[in-house]
Amino acid sequence: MNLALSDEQEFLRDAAKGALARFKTVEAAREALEDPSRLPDLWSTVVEAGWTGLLISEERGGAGLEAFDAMLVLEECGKVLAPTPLLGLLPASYLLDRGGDEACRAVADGEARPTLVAARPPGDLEGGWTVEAASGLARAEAPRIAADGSVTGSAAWVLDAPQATHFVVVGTDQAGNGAASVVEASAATVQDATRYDATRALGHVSFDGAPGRRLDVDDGQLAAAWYLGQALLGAESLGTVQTCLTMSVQYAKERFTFGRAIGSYQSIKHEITEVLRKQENARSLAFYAGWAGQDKPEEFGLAASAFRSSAGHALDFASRSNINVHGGIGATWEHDAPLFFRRAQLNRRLLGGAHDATDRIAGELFAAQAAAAA
Amino acid sequence: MNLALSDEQEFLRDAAKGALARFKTVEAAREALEDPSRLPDLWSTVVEAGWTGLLISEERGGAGLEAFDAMLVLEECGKVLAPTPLLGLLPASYLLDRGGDEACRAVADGEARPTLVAARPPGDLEGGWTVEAASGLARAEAPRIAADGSVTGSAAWVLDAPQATHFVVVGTDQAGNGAASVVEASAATVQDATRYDATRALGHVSFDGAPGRRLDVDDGQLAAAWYLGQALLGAESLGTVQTCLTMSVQYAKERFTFGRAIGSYQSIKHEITEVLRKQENARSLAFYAGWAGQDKPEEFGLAASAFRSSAGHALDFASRSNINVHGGIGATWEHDAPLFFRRAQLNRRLLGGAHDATDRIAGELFAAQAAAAA
Amino acid sequence: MDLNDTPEQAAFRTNVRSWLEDNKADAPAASGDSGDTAWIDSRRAWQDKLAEAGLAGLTWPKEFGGQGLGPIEQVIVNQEIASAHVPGILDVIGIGMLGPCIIAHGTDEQKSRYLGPMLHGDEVWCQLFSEPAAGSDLAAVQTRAIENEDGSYAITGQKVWTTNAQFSSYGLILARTSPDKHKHKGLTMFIVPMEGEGITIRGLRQISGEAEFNEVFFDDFVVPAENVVGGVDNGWGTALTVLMYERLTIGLGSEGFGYRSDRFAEAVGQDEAAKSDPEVRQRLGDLAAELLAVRFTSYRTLTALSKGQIPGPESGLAKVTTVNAAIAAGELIADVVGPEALDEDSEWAYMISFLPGLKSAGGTEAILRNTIGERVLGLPPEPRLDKGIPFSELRAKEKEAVSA
Amino acid sequence: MDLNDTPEQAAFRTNVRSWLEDNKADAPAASGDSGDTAWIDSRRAWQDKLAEAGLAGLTWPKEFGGQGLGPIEQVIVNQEIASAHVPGILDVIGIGMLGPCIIAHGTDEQKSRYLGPMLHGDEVWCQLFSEPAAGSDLAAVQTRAIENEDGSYAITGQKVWTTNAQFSSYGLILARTSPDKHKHKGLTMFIVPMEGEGITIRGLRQISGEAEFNEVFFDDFVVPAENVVGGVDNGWGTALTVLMYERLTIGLGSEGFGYRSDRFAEAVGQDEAAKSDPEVRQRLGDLAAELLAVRFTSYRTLTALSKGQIPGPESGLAKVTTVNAAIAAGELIADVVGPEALDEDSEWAYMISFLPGLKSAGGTEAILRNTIGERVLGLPPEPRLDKGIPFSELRAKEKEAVSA
Repeated sequence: MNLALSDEQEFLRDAAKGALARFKTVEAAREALEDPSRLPDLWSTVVEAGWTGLLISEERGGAGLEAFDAMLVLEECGKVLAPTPLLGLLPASYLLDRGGDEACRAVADGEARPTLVAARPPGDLEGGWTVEAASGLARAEAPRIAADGSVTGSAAWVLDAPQATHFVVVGTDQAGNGAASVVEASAATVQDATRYDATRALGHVSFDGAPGRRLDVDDGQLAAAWYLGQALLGAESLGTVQTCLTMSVQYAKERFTFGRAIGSYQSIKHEITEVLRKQENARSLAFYAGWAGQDKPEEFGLAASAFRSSAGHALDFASRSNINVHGGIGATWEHDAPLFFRRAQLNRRLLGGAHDATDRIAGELFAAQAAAAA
Repeated sequence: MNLALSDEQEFLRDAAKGALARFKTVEAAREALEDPSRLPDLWSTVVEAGWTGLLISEERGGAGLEAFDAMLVLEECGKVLAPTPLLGLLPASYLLDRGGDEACRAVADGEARPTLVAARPPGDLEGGWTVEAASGLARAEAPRIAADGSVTGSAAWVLDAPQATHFVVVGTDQAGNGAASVVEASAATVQDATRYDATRALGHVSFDGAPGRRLDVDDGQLAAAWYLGQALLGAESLGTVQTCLTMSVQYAKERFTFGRAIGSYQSIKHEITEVLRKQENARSLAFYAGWAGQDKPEEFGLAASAFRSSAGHALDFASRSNINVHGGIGATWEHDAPLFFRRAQLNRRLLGGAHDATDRIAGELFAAQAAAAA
Repeated sequence: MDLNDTPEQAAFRTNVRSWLEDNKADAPAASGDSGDTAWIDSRRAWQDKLAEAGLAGLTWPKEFGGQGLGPIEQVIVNQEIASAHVPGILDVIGIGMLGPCIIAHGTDEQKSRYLGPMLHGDEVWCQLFSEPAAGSDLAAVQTRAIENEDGSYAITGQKVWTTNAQFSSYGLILARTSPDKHKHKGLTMFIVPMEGEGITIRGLRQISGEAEFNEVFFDDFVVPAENVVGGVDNGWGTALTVLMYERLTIGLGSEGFGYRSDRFAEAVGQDEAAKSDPEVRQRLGDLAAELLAVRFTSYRTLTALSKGQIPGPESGLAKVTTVNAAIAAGELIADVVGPEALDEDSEWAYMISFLPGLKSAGGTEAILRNTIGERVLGLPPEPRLDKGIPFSELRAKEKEAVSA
Repeated sequence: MDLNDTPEQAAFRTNVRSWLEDNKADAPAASGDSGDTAWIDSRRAWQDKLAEAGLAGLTWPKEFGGQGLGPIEQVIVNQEIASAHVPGILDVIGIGMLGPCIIAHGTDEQKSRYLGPMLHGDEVWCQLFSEPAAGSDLAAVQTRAIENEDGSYAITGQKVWTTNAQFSSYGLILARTSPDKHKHKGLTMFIVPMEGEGITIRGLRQISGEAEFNEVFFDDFVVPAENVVGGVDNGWGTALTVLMYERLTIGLGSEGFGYRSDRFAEAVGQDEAAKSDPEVRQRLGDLAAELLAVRFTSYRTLTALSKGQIPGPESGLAKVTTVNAAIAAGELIADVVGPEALDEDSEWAYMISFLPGLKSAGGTEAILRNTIGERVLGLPPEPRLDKGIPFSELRAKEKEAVSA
């Protein structure tokens, strides 16, 4: 029984913190709302730190680490709203590696920048693979992937789509089973769809018989890629929660009203404590997701969904609470609190949405129960 | 613009308070959990006060009052957990009156004690009339009512079923339209189903071609009977909320911890203020339901559903909060707080459940929007 | 129980409606950019027209140009203006809160000089109370007003959250004249012109990027003694009058932000999948009930007002309900629509960005709940550490505590 | 990151499992009525058997009959006992909290007299701290212990929420010896036998009707001076040791109440309509995530314990999460099943009735959040009005305030 970080993991985390500290990412997040060119380009930092190869096996040029290690890096990114492509790149690299794809080494070396066109695996209620629709509650059919690897179909809100060099598209083959194909970005149509949070590059992507290279991966690996995305988004959100908490605590100690520091009032103190409670619950589920990703693959779907859902609730709460604690000034353009709020608003609706993750917790529990009864 | 009570309404309310004060109803609510015979018999009080005829027209022996007046009486009943049959009787009497039925005078005089076998009217999603099932989320088909008035079918959790002399059954005719029939209790099979709150007599009722007398009422009146039940249950809940609030405020002033009255702590003060907020919102919706019942029948479904939903949330919150404010002692058998909690738990699941009322708010809003667009 | 007009009210309503029918062609667009001078000027002209027709300052006494009517008539005018899809008066703050304060506390000279131009929109007014360190605790204002030898006052300090400052002619400012007295006892209210040497107005951008409010900086800004309203060191009492009228104005116009159940239901209902989703319906039903409750709460308030009762602090709960229900609506709509609802051009993105600021505007929820718990429910007060301490000492203590 | 046993732990687990396999036929039923003497006696006998096999008091030092092992081994035993569907030790309070306190603060005589019979279930113990007016504010106990001329003490007062009192042999009582000192400074801890002249034990029924706890009344109940634990007027420090072990015991047995996500999912999943209802799924998903989080929080706690760290007040948050998630589960299941879930024989009715009492057990959520906000996050304390005031004066003040 040991849920502590290893020395290597602590080093990885501290190195990430150090690498990101060289940029004024939070300030840039505000400036980029009016002028996207103000965003720092972190790509070379990402490559130099070795993050692009984090999940690629050593024999294919990567570091051969686990989901949990990647989550530690994303947590640091989330703390400072760093505009990295990792949320789309890492799950893509995972599938490339599992498929033994030739691009792995180029990805690890930073010569290729793939991103995942994610598809949600079938659940206990729906049988098919689905992708994000551009608008509305209903989900869209995943792209069709032909035997020759060519892809037809579209998906909305694809992470890092505007800058990716390759798309690792998850879709279905002619039999309706899960399949994946690697498509060069030049073969796809990409419409920039960045919204509300300037640090998060998004795009609507469509393929019209775009040539691609089939990946030799099974449904379990395709599903794992989806859940990996959930876990990484959860980790990134957890990092953002921590910054909100730190800001709130600091201000609650310094700001006085009616002759007392506002943190001495129960309404403030208990609201901040609730942020801590939610943060620590999410952190516990981060361990669950990390452990399941490594040692208990049959629970990874449950664990990653629970983590994403919990971290999402924590971020929703923490980002609003941070503004509340700061009062009116926390809702002004020049303040940092709204930048974390913007991040929370967008995160909640990406990659299926937090609601879908919560729904999947129930689905996984029902499925486990049905499996146990069978 | 005048939402104040009339002098007559204030008199009606005060008279109800006075009549009920003659019984130790709250004490009896506890004793009856172990010995149902300890419940006071309020029937003669109900009859003498004229409540049985409240909604029956003057020409048929009643007082010819409106839903809002009946709600005022139920609110007083709710304050003291009075075990009256009004929640089932009043909607039944409403249908008997609208159908011009011969039993009206006997009901007004207290010689008959009818209760409604309530059916939920079709909504924006489901076309049929449904009744409570004995268990589970799915609702059951409403009883079938033949042209000769005979009734076949069953319904669960019927209010006052164990003691009623007549059932006013809402169901469907052969064409699937709404219909109602008056059946003598002796022609039905009644299984006592009182649960958790000893003051609330409930029964599962079934009819096997039971002879009955068709009522000449239309679908609008049948729907109004359902919503009347929602409004009365809301009013009764609102009364219970008020008692919880009074108890909480009183205790928060008297109980000390760490050298201060507990009501001086924000956690207690703000929780109690939230009870007030919910109570006052529910009261505002009581006015909406009362006004719509009288002057705006096309909004009665929305108003009554909103009121029931809001009062239900208020009671859920107030009854738990009252226990919390009292600390451990509030969760003991000899304390009154658990009796209000028991009432809340049951109310939440009666007459379609509070969730169904909330769902219907959305349904009515969507239907209004569709009607406006058409 | 009756939501209908009395015959007199119905007649009044008919008059208002027909006047609006006859004149609405002259009305400017109902919404616009507050930085657009032409639009603001058209709003001034429209206010003048409304005032000429007796549709502004309805509850002001006749001697000051008002109509001497009651709150019901004010609501009738509000309702008819809304139905006609025309804007109302531009200077809600002046006519609703500051004018009544001058009527109550001002000198005869002040009344005759300022009330007429205010009513007609010739001079718009703003309220200069809040400061960076005096929000919920309004009596903690630090802006100083120091008496000069000639009896005039030099004002120095920073005000914030000032609506309309950028096009106002005058403001009512709360400033500290006697820092050595207890914080409630050393304040004075002044009328200040909103231009001249020593005043700087700067737009304050909100989450959406729009400057909904202003910051106003005073640096030895000189006002004559005749501009004192309600007496030197008596400013707290004068401010309470403004706050009372603020509550009243809010009580009469609860649906002013457009946070209505039917509007949100329409937005959700545009998505067919959402319309039949039990979870969406439950969330919509809950928030719609809250907003419907607020509507009937305002009718209850109006009933009380028309019987001569003044709304108590509990009327602030309607604002809490409205803001939180609107936040829930924003979350729901964006959950249904997806990230597209967060497009900067979307009305929902604007609402989602606007609400966090509205939540603490006019005092935090915590302070409101304290006040209601104590004044309405009679719960015991929190210990007050600032009781009886001179303001200057209090400030010194705070500084010490933070640096410790 | 590793949830697996080390080789040593795995060997230990194998031994425990095989012992349980060999002996579980002798185990009594895992649940029963605490008023059933025969069942309680069988639980005592089973505790004795566990103790003989070295499966009770694992973390106690060997010199007092324990095993001198760590928290991980304790958890392994707990897990294996749960898997074998047999009950654990009867006297969790004695062995988990009171024994360690006597080991820390007791005299040699006390250790040799009491620890053995406690470990083997011959003498069950209870904790006599809480009082009607001393719950969250535990140091406000009013029970008096007055020294007699012969050096013995006469105890008078009322204790409440006493688990197991009805079949306990001894209790550890916190009583006030010096009312004129500040409230934390005048308390003393005593060992009291749970029978004799001047003691009355009365079952305290909860919402469900079951007597989960007791009230214990003392009326000039005499105990000798040798029964003082940890020194006269030093009782608060002694009590803190018990509370620390209480936190530790809770931290090691978080799923003890059976509030597990899979159990609740199974209950909901029995209804086909519920299984595909988005609103039900959302509610289930949310509460399941909370309960899964608590499970991994306990692994985190265990990791910290095995590195020699003592859990801080933040471990109390797991209890808040568990209780509120279980309340949500009760509401959901009863919403799905309907009123039938409220039948007195239903496990869900029992749970729904049990949880409101559990919510404030061991201190209210508000007090816990204060403590965590201040000690973990470093937020400033609330003003304390009872600081430095002698206990007797404090009481007089309260009485005055209430009658005012």
